[in-house]
Amino acid sequence: MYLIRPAIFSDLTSIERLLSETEARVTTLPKDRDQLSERISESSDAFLNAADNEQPASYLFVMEDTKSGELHGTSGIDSEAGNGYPFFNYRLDKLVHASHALNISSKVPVLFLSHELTGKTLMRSFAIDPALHDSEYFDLLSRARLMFMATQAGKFHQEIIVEIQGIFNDKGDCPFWDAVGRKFIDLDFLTVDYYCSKKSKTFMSELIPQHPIYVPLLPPKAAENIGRSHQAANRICQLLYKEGFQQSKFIDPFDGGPVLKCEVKFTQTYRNMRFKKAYPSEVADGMKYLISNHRHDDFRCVVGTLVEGIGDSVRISHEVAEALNVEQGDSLAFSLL
Amino acid sequence: MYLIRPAIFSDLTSIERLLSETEARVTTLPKDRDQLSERISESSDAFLNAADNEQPASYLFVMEDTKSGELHGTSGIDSEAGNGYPFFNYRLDKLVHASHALNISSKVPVLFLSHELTGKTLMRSFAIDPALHDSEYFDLLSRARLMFMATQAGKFHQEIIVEIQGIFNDKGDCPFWDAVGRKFIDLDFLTVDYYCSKKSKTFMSELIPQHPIYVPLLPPKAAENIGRSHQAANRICQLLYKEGFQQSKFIDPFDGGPVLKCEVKFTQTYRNMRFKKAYPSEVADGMKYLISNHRHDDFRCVVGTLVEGIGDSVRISHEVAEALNVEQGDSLAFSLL
Amino acid sequence: MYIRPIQQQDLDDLYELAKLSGIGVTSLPDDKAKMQAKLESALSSFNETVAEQQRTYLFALVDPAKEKVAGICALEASIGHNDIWYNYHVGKTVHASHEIGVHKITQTLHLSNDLTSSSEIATLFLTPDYRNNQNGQLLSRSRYLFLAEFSELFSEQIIAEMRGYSDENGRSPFWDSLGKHFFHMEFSDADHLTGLGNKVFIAELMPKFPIYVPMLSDAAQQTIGKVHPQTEPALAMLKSEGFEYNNYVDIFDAGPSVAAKVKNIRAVRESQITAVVIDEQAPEPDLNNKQALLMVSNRQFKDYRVLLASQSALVDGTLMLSPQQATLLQLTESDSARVVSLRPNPSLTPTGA
Amino acid sequence: MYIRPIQQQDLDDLYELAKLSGIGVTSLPDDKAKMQAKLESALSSFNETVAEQQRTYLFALVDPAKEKVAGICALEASIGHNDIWYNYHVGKTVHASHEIGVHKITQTLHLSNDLTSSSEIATLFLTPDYRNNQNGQLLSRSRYLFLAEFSELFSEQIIAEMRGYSDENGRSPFWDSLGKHFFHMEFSDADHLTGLGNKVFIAELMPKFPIYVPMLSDAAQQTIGKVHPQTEPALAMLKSEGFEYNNYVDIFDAGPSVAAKVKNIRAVRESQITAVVIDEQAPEPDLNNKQALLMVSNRQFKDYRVLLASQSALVDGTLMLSPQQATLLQLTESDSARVVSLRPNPSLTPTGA
Repeated sequence: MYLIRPAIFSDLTSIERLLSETEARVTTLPKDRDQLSERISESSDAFLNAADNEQPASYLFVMEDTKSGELHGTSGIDSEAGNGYPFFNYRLDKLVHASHALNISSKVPVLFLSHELTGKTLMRSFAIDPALHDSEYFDLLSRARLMFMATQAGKFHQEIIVEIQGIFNDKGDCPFWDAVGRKFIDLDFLTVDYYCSKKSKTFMSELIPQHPIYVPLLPPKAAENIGRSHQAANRICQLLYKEGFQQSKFIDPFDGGPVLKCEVKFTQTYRNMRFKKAYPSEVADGMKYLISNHRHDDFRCVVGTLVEGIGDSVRISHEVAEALNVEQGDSLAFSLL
Repeated sequence: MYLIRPAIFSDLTSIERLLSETEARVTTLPKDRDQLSERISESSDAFLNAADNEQPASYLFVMEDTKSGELHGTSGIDSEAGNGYPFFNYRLDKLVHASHALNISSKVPVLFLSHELTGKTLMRSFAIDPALHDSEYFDLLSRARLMFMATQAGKFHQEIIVEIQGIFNDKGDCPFWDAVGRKFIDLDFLTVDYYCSKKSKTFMSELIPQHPIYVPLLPPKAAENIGRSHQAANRICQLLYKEGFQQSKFIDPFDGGPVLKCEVKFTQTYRNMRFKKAYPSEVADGMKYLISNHRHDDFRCVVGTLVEGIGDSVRISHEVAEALNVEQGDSLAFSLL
Repeated sequence: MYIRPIQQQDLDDLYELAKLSGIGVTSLPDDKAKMQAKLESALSSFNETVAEQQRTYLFALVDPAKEKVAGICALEASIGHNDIWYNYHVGKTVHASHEIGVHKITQTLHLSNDLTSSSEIATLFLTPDYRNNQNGQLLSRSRYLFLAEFSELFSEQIIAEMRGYSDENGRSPFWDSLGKHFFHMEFSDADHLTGLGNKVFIAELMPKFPIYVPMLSDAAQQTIGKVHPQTEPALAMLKSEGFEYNNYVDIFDAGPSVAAKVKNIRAVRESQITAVVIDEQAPEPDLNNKQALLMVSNRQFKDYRVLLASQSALVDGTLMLSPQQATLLQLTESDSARVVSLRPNPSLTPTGA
Repeated sequence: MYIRPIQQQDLDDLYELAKLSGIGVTSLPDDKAKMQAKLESALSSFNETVAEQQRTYLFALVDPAKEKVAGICALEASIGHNDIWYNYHVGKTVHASHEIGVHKITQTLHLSNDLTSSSEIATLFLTPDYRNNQNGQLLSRSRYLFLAEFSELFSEQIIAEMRGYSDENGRSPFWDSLGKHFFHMEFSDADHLTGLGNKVFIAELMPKFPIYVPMLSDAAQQTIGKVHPQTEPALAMLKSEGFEYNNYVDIFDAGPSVAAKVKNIRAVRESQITAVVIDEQAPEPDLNNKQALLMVSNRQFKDYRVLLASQSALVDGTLMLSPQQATLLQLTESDSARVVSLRPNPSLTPTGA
């Protein structure tokens, strides 16, 4: 059984191994051991610090195979994008250039550096064992975060954002970066990506051009890639769009990838969510659900089956109950897988 | 009975008289006779030109007392705000100014000149006989436009915007204008307002400052008035908020008044709207509805009573049928008053 | 040959010049009504019937043998009052971080009206037949004596805008990389529109935010501040008088603007006022001996005159003029003249200039 | 009194100076470790162990009687390479419409790094006890002879930043109207942070978009480009050498930057190289006769020396030095010297300067 739970310090080496295996770009999880360990420690503070809503909190979850004890994925949430510092994006807007005298009018797309997403809830640090990429555990790992946010109403900004990786290749060619940031920071995309994970994205973003960028001045290859996602992100995009996420006007300032957004309350996970009491049982058939406990400090979530009846409790298997660390009568949240 | 219908050329003098009587600022209707006459002529073209969706269209409605033939109000729609030219607003955004070294972070509000609302559907030119200000005909005059848009699906941008007048007084003191535009165009607000109606708002907007305005640099009185509406606009705001409109991030570049926005399909008028066949009858009791015909070239709308049954037609009074110019079996649209 | 203010009778000659000048000299309109308007503006400037900052002083180079206009030149008292005056200001933007060892200086173009209210060395055109005998030098540099005499009518700073680089086919790489994306027309069309005095479309269509130079094509980047090959001599002449590139360029072709303080212009600084003696024996100027020529002005405003004399005519602060010269200059022995050597003395040029 | 490069042995003297200088001279850190770092940077500049554009040349005014440092001054080879160099560029923005008769020129402040890579006339501090006998003039102007000698180590343009206006209580109206809204601290605190070399916070907190001057308080508007009353004499000295306000101001207090081309600085342009004769009879400089003084440099780099001599010691391109002067200058009769009059000759100042 695959269990989502808070990352703890002893996960460090497993997370390192996992990151080295995943192909996806995970700029938000540093590969440097000291920094990774600091991330875990921040996350532990966040999970424990249930009372304090004032400080930005950075949560990190892991997906553990409860049988083997091995980790197969990570996912995270920042309660405030930017963690108190500006969260940088380019915002695609259009300016109308029209001449009365010449009777012409055209819309010119322009990228404005923007902090507008600062402070919104950011889903990040998603990395999964490639073997599970096409399984339902992909959904579990990603959507468990929505379960967590939904059960912790009031602790998160109602708007959630996700940055989707843009177009680049293994050699580090990234048409958007090469046409924009690289004119000012002469490092290739992979190096920049590395610094983003090591130094913080904010740090890097402060170095990129501050004045608006006129899109018609970019080479066509770069302009085309504005708001386009990498094919490795198809699976996560499919999931997020189904949840109700939509493409925003914002893009990543490095690779030009899109930022998706949705309000928590409009996500499918939230809309289908129910709260009942746990009733551990031998018989627990039914449809597949994401099932979580209702705790902040020791949040847990798994995929399990149940039948939603009319009473205030639902039967769940003993195995699920054990994984979630709940006993009969404890609160459960569940939402259709 | 008060009837909403397209403005026609012979309404010219009545409209002039009406405008001189209304207290509200109606920058979008010129007081100059030639320009007013041109507005009517543009509107007539728009109503007739049902086939052409490519060109921006500017519709003007009047409210006529069918007994006396007198006009008691005007209201209008631009199918594309800006009519092909930039539609200027300031967009209120926040920039995060944070220092890692000093460990401080603050959000600085900034006004960016924006064309983003260009091309959206604009409700404008609302002016009503003061005697009817608190009557249901205020609703008729304003909401008839939503009826028109809803019956003409596909001809309008799905997002509707309305500019609400900001804070200024009869002497022409307008704290926002005095602190912003007036530093560059040394004319008092009433003069500018006059030019906006006479010369076109776009023309004037091109003269105001193009660089972003840092709100902290404005005098407190001007900063406070950003996005605040004039008390004379309370009635229209109340109506629009009930319809589902919300305050946007945009403000009028002259007086700082708010821009409200809503998607057509989320307005109460649209959500409650039904289409049935007309059945003119002696008996037509029931709740009060806005009732309109289904025509583009000769759109008409009134307040009338009816009972929505299960059939495909509804009884309406002969008087309503006559006002709407419909016969038995013609299409009707209606939405709860 | 002598210089005088333009006159109403010159209209036909001017129209001839305009036809000869063709495209490239957009300030000479190939249209009689417009030329008349330009002429009237100049006449009212010399008549002092318009405000000082609205004035355009237009001078003619006249062949006294035929009383025919061989060339014209102009001084604008103050630019940017009728239209808005645009340039790109070429600035620097630095992106730097100690931590990752990045320090990059990039150029940035800022749309600006900064040169508004400067004076301007404007239009200059000389008929091809007269491009000899120092006529070009006289026509161009005679303006400095006017500036020296009437500096209170001009701004402290004076500029000249130089035609930017374009290739043999008239294509401007700068335009193709920048302006074209916003104006949706060819360089020549935009240039033509501006020449007709239609500048409103610039404000309407021009990008308002700064442009990062590294985002332009390499060819465009290289032309920023570079003059058209045919304009090199004019640039050299201005530089020899002390004008320097001031980091402002044309918004269409990125041609440089050069600027000087009026008081620091060589011909202004070195000009001196002399007594006048009229004598048949006055030496004739040798037009082939470039370094031995003096420009002489009569110091008058409405009847301003300049011509060339020989250096040897100036002795101990007194200038000897032939009766013919005196007549052309409208000077008598009770008058004074203002003189300066036509060209800078090469040995006196500041070492680094 | 003579000028020489700073030396390691000067550390204690420098620290004394720093304590005397107090606030207002932020470039003299009141901290021994920082002062040592500054000293080492200067030593490595004269030892040529750092890249040319990283160099800071720090000079001491030394009282030979006590071998004590009485003042210091500095030249930065090239600014903006370690930190990012910020100024506001004071530009113009015009809003105009013929139709409604509007034409308004407003000032706009653009955050810029334009002065990056210029050279800089930097730190100057003189102990109060020595503020007499032309010591201030010598200390400040001695740098021009170094520039003249080693111009290849400097940029074409050199600037100096002048302290801006603040009132008796140290309040800067410009800061109160602009910077304070973004930095949320008092002017003196921001100034202190910058003095400590902490400039990153500027990039982090400074508004990036242009500021319209009419939106600032009247008091703030009036201080743009205005120097502190105590800085007027320094400004006058720079202007007398040919420096001019270049439309850049300090981002905190709006004090002006002034600039010159190195080659055009009076003391650079007029300096000349002379033969040297050593003679007991060499005239003593009369320090009360301001116009009769010469600055003499020994033309050496690591052992650079400057002192004052009498104008009358220079005859026909040969400079007569007393044995004491020659010793201080480390010159023998086989060497040459570079000399220039300490002050511009008032009668030779260009008329309009």
